[in-house]
Amino acid sequence: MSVFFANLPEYAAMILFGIGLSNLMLAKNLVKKIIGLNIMDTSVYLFLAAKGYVENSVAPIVSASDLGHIEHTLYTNPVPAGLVLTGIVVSVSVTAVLLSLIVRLNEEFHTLDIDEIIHILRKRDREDLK
Amino acid sequence: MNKEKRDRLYAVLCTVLTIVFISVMLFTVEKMPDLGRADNPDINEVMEFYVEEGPEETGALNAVTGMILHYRAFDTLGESCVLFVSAVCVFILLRIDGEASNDTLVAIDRRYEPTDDPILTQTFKLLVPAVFMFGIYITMNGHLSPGGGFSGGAIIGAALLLFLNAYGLEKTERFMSSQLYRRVTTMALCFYAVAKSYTFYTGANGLDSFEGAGTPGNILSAGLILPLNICVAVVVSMTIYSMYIMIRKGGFNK
Amino acid sequence: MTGFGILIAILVPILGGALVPLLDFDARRAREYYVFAIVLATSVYTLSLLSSGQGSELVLYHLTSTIDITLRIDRYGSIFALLVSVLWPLATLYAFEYMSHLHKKNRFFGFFTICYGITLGVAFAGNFITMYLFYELLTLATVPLITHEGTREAKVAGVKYLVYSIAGATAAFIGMIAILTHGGSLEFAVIGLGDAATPENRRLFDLAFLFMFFGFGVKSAIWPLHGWLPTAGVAPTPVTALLHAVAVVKSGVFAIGRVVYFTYDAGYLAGSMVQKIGLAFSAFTIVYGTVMAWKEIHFKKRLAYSTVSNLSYIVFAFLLVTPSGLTAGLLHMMFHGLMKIVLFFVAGTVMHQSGRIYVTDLRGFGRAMPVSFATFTIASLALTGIPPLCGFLSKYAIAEAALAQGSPLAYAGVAALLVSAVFTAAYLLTICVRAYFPPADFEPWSLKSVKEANLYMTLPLVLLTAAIVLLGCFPGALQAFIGGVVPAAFPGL
Amino acid sequence: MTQLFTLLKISDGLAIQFGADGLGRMFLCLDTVMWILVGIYAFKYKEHMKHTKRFFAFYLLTYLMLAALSMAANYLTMYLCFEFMTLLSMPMVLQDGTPESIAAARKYLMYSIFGATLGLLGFFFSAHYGAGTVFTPGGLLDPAKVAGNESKLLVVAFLSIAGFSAKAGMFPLHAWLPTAHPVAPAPASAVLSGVITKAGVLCILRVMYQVYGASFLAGTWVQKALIVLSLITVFMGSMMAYGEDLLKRRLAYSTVSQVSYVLFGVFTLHPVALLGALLHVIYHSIIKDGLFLGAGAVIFTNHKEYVSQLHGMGKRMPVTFGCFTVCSLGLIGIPPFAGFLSKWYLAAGSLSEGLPVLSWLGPAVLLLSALLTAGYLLPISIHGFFPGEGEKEAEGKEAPFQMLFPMLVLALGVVVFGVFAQPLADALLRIAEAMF
Amino acid sequence: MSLVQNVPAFSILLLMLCGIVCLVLPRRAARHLADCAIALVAAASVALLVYFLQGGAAYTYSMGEIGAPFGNELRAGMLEAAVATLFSIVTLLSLMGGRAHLRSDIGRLKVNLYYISTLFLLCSMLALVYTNDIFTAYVFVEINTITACGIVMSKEDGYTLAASMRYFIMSLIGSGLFLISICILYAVTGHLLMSNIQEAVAQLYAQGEYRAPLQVAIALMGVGLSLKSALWPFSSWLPDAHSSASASSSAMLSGLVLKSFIFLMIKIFYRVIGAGIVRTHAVLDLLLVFGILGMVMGSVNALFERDIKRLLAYSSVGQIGYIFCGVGLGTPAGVAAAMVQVAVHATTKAMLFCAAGGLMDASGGSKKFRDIEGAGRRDPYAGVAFIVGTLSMIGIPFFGGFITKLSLVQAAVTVGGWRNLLSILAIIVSTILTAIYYINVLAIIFRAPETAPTKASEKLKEEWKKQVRLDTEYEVAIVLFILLNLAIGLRSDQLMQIITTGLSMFG
Repeated sequence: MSVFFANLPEYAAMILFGIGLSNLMLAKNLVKKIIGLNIMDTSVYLFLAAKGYVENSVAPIVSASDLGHIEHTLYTNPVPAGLVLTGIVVSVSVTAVLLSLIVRLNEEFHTLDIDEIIHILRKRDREDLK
Repeated sequence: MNKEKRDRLYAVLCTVLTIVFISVMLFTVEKMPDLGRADNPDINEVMEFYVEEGPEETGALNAVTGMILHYRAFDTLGESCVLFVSAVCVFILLRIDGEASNDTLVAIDRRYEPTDDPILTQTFKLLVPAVFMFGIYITMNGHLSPGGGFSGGAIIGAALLLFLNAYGLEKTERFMSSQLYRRVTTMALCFYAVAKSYTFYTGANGLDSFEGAGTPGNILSAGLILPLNICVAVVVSMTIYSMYIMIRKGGFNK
Repeated sequence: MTGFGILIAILVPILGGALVPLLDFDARRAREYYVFAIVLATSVYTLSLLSSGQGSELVLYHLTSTIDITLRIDRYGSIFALLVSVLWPLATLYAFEYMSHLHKKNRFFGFFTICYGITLGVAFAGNFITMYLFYELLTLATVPLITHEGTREAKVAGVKYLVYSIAGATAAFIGMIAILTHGGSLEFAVIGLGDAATPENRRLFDLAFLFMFFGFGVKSAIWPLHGWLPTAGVAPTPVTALLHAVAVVKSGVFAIGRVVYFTYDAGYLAGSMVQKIGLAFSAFTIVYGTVMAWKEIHFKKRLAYSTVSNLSYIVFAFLLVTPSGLTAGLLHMMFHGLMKIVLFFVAGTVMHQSGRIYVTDLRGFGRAMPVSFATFTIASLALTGIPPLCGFLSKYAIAEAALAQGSPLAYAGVAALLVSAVFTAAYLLTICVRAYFPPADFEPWSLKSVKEANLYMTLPLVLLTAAIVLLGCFPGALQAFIGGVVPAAFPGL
Repeated sequence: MTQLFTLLKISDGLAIQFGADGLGRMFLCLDTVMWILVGIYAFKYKEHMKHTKRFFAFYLLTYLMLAALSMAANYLTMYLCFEFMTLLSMPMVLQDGTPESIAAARKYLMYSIFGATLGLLGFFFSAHYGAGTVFTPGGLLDPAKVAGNESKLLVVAFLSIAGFSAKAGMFPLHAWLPTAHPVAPAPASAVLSGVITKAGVLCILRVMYQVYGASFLAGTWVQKALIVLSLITVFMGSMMAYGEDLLKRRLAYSTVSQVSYVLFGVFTLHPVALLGALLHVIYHSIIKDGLFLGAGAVIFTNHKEYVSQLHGMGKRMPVTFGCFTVCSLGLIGIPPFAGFLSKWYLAAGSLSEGLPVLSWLGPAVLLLSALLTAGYLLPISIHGFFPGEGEKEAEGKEAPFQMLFPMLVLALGVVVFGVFAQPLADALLRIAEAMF
Repeated sequence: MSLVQNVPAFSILLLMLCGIVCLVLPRRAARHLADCAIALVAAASVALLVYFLQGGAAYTYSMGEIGAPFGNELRAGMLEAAVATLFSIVTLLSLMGGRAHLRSDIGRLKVNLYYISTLFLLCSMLALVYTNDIFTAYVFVEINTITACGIVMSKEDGYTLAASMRYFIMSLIGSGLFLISICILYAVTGHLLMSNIQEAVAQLYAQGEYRAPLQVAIALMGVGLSLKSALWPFSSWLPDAHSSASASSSAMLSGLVLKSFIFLMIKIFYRVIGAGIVRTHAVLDLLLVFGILGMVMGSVNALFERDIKRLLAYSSVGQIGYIFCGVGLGTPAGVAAAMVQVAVHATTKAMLFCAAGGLMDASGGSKKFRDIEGAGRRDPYAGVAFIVGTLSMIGIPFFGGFITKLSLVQAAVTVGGWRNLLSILAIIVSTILTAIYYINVLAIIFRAPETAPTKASEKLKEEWKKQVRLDTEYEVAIVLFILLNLAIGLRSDQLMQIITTGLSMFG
């Protein structure tokens, strides 16, 4: 049981990831899908942040006076932080593109349901063939 | 199989899949290194190097900034490019093509939200200068304290949006034209790319570079990190603004 | 003569054929002169090559370090080339008349001539990959000929043919590569497996043999892979006759011969399980084909099933892996080509002159089309195996080879041969009987409009029938020619 | 055979060769005589037929093939002639063009070709195991090659003999005979029954005595099986004939039975029995031709086909019925008519051959069959001449002379060969002894 | 360090820079800049390839003065150089081949944006090819996804938008799994550079530590990347996306984008995890099975398709299956076969998509079978391209497809057990199906219009009669594509040598 509590944030991250994933797959509404996607991304940040954490340590911003004799055990791992940063930027960009895409889809099909959109397209195809 | 049944089957399958996925991942996590232990595999020479040698070598007290803009600058260049291409994609999607007159642009402005709320407008007017200042500070001090180009740029972008909403399109677009956006973004990214190309080239070929660490702790220190932070901030803020304007009305003023 | 001569023989018809649709002849006369000139020139040139260029070789291209595209004239290939180059001009002549009522003639003759070149390519291929190349091309070039009529039935037949052939070629290809990968050689000039045939590799090589046997067995219509052949009969008769009775199916048989004698050798195959499997399948196909032919009443399909059966004679003979088996198979390959093309031509002539396609509709045709049915009867007797026509000779040779080999399956093959002979008589001679001895209630005026075909069609028939009789009586030269293949296939002897 | 005429040499071991030995000469003579007599008859009978040119063309071609078959000097030639004889005689069967005749022709063709194919099997083996190809008394097998393969060869010998026996109408390949003979025109039936069935006998003689050799087969299961088959056929043919009403079919069944007498003699592998067989070949040809011509005459002039229609016909056609009666007596084997002597030799040969059971069973069956023969033939004559009280007598007239002449000649032959049989028997004995 | 070794970094940076600059350039200039940049990159990649062919060893290129394990790194070997050459050449030819369509499909103001997307797309693919840092890979994977959607979306109609949406969602699930997997790997090894991870993984495996997380990471990596590279059954978005996009976009997407992910996967399996470990992992079997299913199912779907571009897209699903089959076999020969197929399919499918564009031009813009009857006669370049494509797909010697089949079969017959038979059967079945539908296409596009009963509308028939204006660029592109295909078929020894040497440089 100790192990379980020790990795609690990771567990939370994984469950969140699952929730996001199922949302992405199951939600009909595209906006909800994107929310699911964001939950997924966020869970990864949580996971990464938890991985970067070291007990009894602070963010890796050193003071100028310490230069030359920095003890790395005092600080958390900067690498996951950098990764989280990148992840956030990517997720923001993707979200923006997806939202614009949704705007266009809504203009085109007047619906936010991806199944319905596909349905409309198939119908168009069939009419085309007639 | 009719559509409903198929949907239900799909839902059940997805749920099962998710549950399986979560259980596998939980199992995996249990087998992974414990949280926060100092002897975890990721606390290794790399981390040690970034924290202990990094500030001295790069001149950036913030080890994260030093890492992302110096050691892993290529990643960060890629990140900026992600922003750039996502903006390009938003343009592709939303930009109203052809000889759309200003009138059409104004006509479709804010289709989905109320305009000119006085309370909001006034509050924005109050906040804008402070937010701008804050964003610039975060950017400029990115190598010394928490923050950096991305966060600063985001704040500046937010300030731009506030400005737009406080003073209206007409005023804003006097300076925020499509040309400005394009030129500034291009210049910032080009500078970033060219500068980093230079350091990559010198670094990889073992040549001396002009880049110096300076005195750690000063604003003007840490070599290229400060200019790069500024570039990143510019790109981020411009991207945020442009995306907003695209979603809002499908194009800049001519 | 350098090896380039071979290339010329292959390329002239291919390029000349490709030009036919491009030149887009309007006048029948011009097209006929052109096509016949090309075909005849190729035949004459090929025959001269066969007599003077034995052993010449041309390495066309090193495809990979282990795979060359090589053309070579060896005795085994020469036999096939001889058959093809003799039959093609005659079939072309026949086709001129047969196609006179059909559309898209330029396309037809284009592909028809291209097939000539490709078939020669199969004959002159110096190794397996080269043969695979031409083999696949042959499939592709014949598909437009099968679907020529453009009907739904034709399309279905085309697709069926394509499916079977491509599957076969791919399977064979996999077999080849398995051999190549495990140290064998794909060159025909050497004993392919060489030192690679170790006991450890034996299982793999056995499998590879089965892949190749059944792969090439598609074109040679081994049961249960024969299904495409009867349906491909929807093609215009010159195609059915020349390609599906001679060129295409014989290339399958030819390839099996290559596998048996020039990759695996007698030492490997004799007494092996795979030989038994091959013998069993071919013996069964011999019986199956004749029984099906006997049950079939569609004229061309009946002949197609007869082809199924007769091809397995050849395969069976090849699989005996004895010198006499090889020569017997080759002899039947030649003779069956002659006989079957006559039979098909007559079927086509009947279709062309009267539009009848069922054997039951042929009452009294012997009187209406005397030349055609005379040739048909002779060819039927030959195929049934009546001496001294040529079919007897090859059957005799096969039976003797089987007896000499002496294994139980060889005896079963002889039995199959005899059963097949009975059925062959049943399905062919009944046609003759019906044609010559119509029942009493037959009204001759019903055939008033049916005339004997003109010289375009009868001349090839008569020439080929003469060949059937003469080769049956005086096979010495041909047998000597075929016998020349033995030293190459059995270097130990 | 000393003098060989090679028509065509295809390759080593494959040649079309002819030669004249005693056996061949005997068959050739028989064929020729019969052909002439039946031909004369057919000139009249043709008024009854369509396509007469065709009939005579194939009549002559069949003769050609029979002659060639008699002279064939090797297996290949024999097989070739046998096949062509089948093919060329087949048009005579379907002469009438009725559906039955076409079906019968097809049946005839298929049985014969099946038989010939089995014969071909024998050829393959004989070519493979033979020392040469030319028929040699005592067999042409190469003992060196045969050694160790005897059982295989015995099977093949059985199959090829059984194959050729299809032509001779031996059980189980007899069924074409009663179908084909009734539908053919009478001259055709006559030669089919009287002569062409003997071609089968000739082939069997060649295979047994001159390919495998009597010594190779003597005492083997092949011989026993063949004898049993022939005896079954003898008995069965007679029984079937006894129950048959259609006259020509009754005669056809009779042929089935009688040719198997010959085969019994052949299979016995004893010179005396062989002599009997050869004698019976000749006698049966004469007799059966006579019977068929008589039946044909009835059909031709009075259109009666069934035995039951013939009551009192003897009075209307006394010459025909006279000849018929003489032939019947000959076939039954009443001395001094022709059939007696051959049956006598058959029985004698069989008894002295000494096969257990079969050597006495054979003569017993022959005797029984002779009784049956009497049972199915004599009533025709009896009812013909003595229709009995209350029976409705058939109407009709006598046949034309052109038809009566051959019948008379044949009836005369039955008497003459019965009474003055010694020169013939001597000649045939020489032939028979030369076979061993 | 010789100058030519800077090629990897500078081709990526050059493309990036040009992409950025395109934003401010006039349309025509942007187009020329893009063409020149790609051509330059192609030339440079060739130079790099030549460097390796002349005996250069694989090297790492640190991005900045600090190398492993601290900074970003690129790594170049013969295979990378070859793939980069292939990618840049095919991109250039695709742009040329579809230029006429770009004019009509892309809005006036968006031309620059299209070229930006293209440049960044190529840039990201090259980065994926060269990178030695797993996280850099993630970043460029995202660029790749976004730009790929960009070039699809730039032809704005309902189909492309919906297809992009589906592609995005599928792709983002893939990226999510990929990212999680990177996190796990980082957590258990503490490294992001591929070579360092490999060392650490090898050590962990030797010690038996963290076995489960590693296994899960490998599986997630495989699943994530195969989601992105349209392994069946994750390929439902592909036909829509590839068939509705503009010709150049389809060519690039089908020809290259999917391959870059596959290359990344191979790289991760063999460089990050290590061949020995991956071979013991069930993920290869999974890939093999699904690759085989893809080979069959893609072809089956294509069989029933009545739309030329959708047919080509389904064919891509099948052909991707070949690649996965090769990868799934797990032997070096299998991977080599997969790489051959990458090259062959990249050139062939890109050519066919360009040619399909030509067919559409010759048929009034329709891509339905009934409308393109006889189009091969009206546009002989497209016709010849389709003949070459068909021959190649069937596997006639001298053409590229033959080499694929050859190497794949060679790989298949050397592995044991069920893999062997299953893949061989799949090859047979898929070859048959491929032959059928491609020959069907040939029959349609070469049908003589005067004899064939055609269902095309009168309007289209009018269109057919118009003289089709072909542009030189398109013709040149098609001819070069054909030559490329033939070159692969004819010089396969060199290709195989490059691939095998390249793979041996991988470790």
